[in-house]
Amino acid sequence: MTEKLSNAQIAWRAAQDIQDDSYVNLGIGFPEMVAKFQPPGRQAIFHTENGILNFGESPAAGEEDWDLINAGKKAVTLKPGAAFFHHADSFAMVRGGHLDVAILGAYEVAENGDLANWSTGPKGVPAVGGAMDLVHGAKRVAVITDHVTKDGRPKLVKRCSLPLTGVGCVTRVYTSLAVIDIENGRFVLREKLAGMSLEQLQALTGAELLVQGEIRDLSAPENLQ
Amino acid sequence: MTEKLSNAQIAWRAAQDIQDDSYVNLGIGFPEMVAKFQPPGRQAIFHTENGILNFGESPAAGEEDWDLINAGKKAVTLKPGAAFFHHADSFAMVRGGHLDVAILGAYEVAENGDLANWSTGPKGVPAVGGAMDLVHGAKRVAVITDHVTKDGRPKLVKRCSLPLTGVGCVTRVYTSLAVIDIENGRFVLREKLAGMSLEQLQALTGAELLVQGEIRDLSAPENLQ
Amino acid sequence: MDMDKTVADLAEALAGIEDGMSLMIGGFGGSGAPIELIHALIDRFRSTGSPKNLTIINNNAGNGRVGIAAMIDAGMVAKMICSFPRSADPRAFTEKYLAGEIELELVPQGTLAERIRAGGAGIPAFYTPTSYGTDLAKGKPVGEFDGRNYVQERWLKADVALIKAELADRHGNLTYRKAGRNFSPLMASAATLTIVQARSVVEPGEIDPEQVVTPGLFVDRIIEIADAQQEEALMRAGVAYS
Amino acid sequence: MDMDKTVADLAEALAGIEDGMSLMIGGFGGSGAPIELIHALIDRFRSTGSPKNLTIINNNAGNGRVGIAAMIDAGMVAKMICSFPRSADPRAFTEKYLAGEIELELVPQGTLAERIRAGGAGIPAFYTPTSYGTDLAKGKPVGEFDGRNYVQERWLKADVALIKAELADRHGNLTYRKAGRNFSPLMASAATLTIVQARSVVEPGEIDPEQVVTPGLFVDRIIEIADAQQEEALMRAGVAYS
Repeated sequence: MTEKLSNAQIAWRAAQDIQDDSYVNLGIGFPEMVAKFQPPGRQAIFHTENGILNFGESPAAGEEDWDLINAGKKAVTLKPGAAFFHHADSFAMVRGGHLDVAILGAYEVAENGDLANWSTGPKGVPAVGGAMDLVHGAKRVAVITDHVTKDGRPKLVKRCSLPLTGVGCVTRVYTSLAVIDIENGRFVLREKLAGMSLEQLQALTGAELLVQGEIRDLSAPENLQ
Repeated sequence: MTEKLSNAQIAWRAAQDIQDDSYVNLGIGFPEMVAKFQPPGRQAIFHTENGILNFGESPAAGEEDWDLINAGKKAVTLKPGAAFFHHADSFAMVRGGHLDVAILGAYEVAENGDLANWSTGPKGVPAVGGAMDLVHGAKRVAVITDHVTKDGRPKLVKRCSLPLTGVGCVTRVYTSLAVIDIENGRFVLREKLAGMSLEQLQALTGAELLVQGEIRDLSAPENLQ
Repeated sequence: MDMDKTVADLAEALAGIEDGMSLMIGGFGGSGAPIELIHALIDRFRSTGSPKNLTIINNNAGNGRVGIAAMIDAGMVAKMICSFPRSADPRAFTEKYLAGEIELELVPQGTLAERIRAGGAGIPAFYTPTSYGTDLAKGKPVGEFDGRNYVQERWLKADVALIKAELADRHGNLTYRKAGRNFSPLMASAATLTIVQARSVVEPGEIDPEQVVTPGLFVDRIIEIADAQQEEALMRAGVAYS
Repeated sequence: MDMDKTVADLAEALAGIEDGMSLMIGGFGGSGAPIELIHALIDRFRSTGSPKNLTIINNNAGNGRVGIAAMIDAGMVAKMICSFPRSADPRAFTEKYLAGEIELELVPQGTLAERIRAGGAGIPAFYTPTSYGTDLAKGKPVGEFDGRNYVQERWLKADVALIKAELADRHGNLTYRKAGRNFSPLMASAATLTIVQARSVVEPGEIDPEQVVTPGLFVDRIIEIADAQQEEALMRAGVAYS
């Protein structure tokens, strides 16, 4: 039994919920990994803020075209049926509710659906990118994250203490320990690691976990790359 | 000497003020005639609301392509360097101040620059089209019109009595008798027919004509087609 | 499996259009008008009595006795939202309007385009100089910015968009033919269900990604109509779809 | 005579850019960054001391020691308006920012794009859900529409836009290369003076009217730069424009 899911396993779990023919935006960094784990037979079309729909994997080293990058400035390739468009059209897709799901990282997620993922406070250079746009508009906004911070504090909290990215925007959180929905301002536990008790999980969570019906086992394949 | 300018002559006179390399929108109907009288050596690029820049003359009868029309729904042709775009982009050009001049027809023009050219009152079916957009945005909004109505009443008035198209938007009026600028809420006479006295012109005008400096003779070639 | 938004026939393309819905219909005059989709919807109304009480959003209000004019003639339309309900032959709308049998919301053309664009782009309201100080601004909020006055306008969305495209790939990426583009890319983005008739349906990858005008995520259903009719030509030929 | 917006050299292309002006610079990271225009402007600053105290509008705030980063290093930039002033090598901006020598207006990326589009489209203000309830909405008017809260944002215009295009015809009709398009069509519409470097300048008519991305009326000057440098490649090669 795993003590906790790896990042790859969290990404894998999130990928299982992306339906066939979905339009998806993956936040830069960790969420980009979700694209690798689309279930066989399903096709999602990925959107990137800088104006591409239906981009694919990274090219081989040395094959990069630096006019063909994603929002994280990484070189990508195109799949058949891709389209280019300018930034206003790109965010019309985001803000206008045309994406089925956006999957983002988080510093904190609150039980009321508030998300903090752009700023750790007043120090340093602030940078927001497209995060504040993505949390509004996508039909479903999900977060993937470690369940706790590196120093063990809960990332799922009653109210965010860090600067907000968006208010009441997150509907599902995939963590290293659990899958949790946000409904009516509460965390509702859907899945947890089989080897972990509800009490153990609650102790690592900053707000009450509601139990409604069955709690399924959270599992993911080992040795994901 | 002409008693008054014909429509073709009014259009010709207006065309003389369109500078080389201008971007121009001509209202549907009478103003479309202005395009025929561009001075030799000058090139204006014509914009039509339904998404064409740099369209040209009508095709020969039988050669019409009904996907290639202007805002008046007349078949047009393309010149080299034309572009198609959608309606929001087309009116971004209009509203955003990217046209050098718009030339429109009028029911009434007031000395404060108000224009009435879309509705003759509450009877019948109202229709506005792009007129209310065109009067805002173009760097210069000019009107071409007979100086008086068919029954002899002034079309240049103190205040419009018909429903307005736009407030304070017109800066120059080319009529069958005169060329008049609108400056600081007043009609300023620039040109008039040589055979007409100031008093005669004033009697046909619904607000005071200011005289500042020279009044040139208004003339246009005979036999314009 | 690979995404495929094509449908088998016009009936399947139009499934789910119900009484009382709002329909954006692409086209400016006859340029870009999806005649086959419109006429198939009229066929459905004639055989089933539905859909009726429709709100139609288009720049115009029909011409002659075909297309939107034929919908009005058939009695399917409760309200028109348009900028210019006149045409070479505007009888269908004019008769119903003067008889008080059809409602009209008159919107300046650029404001109509921008409201639809705003609907697609998630912008609930914006300010425009257009119509300030006129009868068409009555009752609307105004705002002053940098010393100039503007009218606040709201987004416009619809239940359905009917669109005519030139090429469509199976993912729904579209190109248009000449000035037939007009309102269609905006409408495709502002409707819950976007239905496209395309002259030719091609494989994904056959449209250069740089030449896509409407990206596929705005499109729900595609039907190939290779030899589409042209409204203007029908009107000039005196055709009545009745 | 036939319209011709091409200019003879970079100096002529950049004429009239003065101290204190606002410059929109196309590009997202290195994709679409007009490096030759930027570097020529740096050359002018080095030889004449002008232009300085510039406000630069771009998604980012430079990378490495080339392009916008080199402008910042040179001391030409008083303020950045951007969404993401971080990059693989953000030293140029970071050092000046932490030293209090450069101002930052941080704008969410979609709001930045929409504000620029609004500037070009004559829309002085609009409402967006983006940033509602966050620190970036502080001090901005809010509005409620259909029960949801939105932030009012203002248009963004600039004195000058520097744009990198793929093809340009002499009238200024443009295409872009792949994702190099990004903010450039918006910026071209929102600046008083739009200056374009194009890989290739062609005759009017050589770009299919249906494939024009930026129509020529948004463009003022064009210069052909056949072998343009790529910011990302320069940065990775460790090039410093100094």
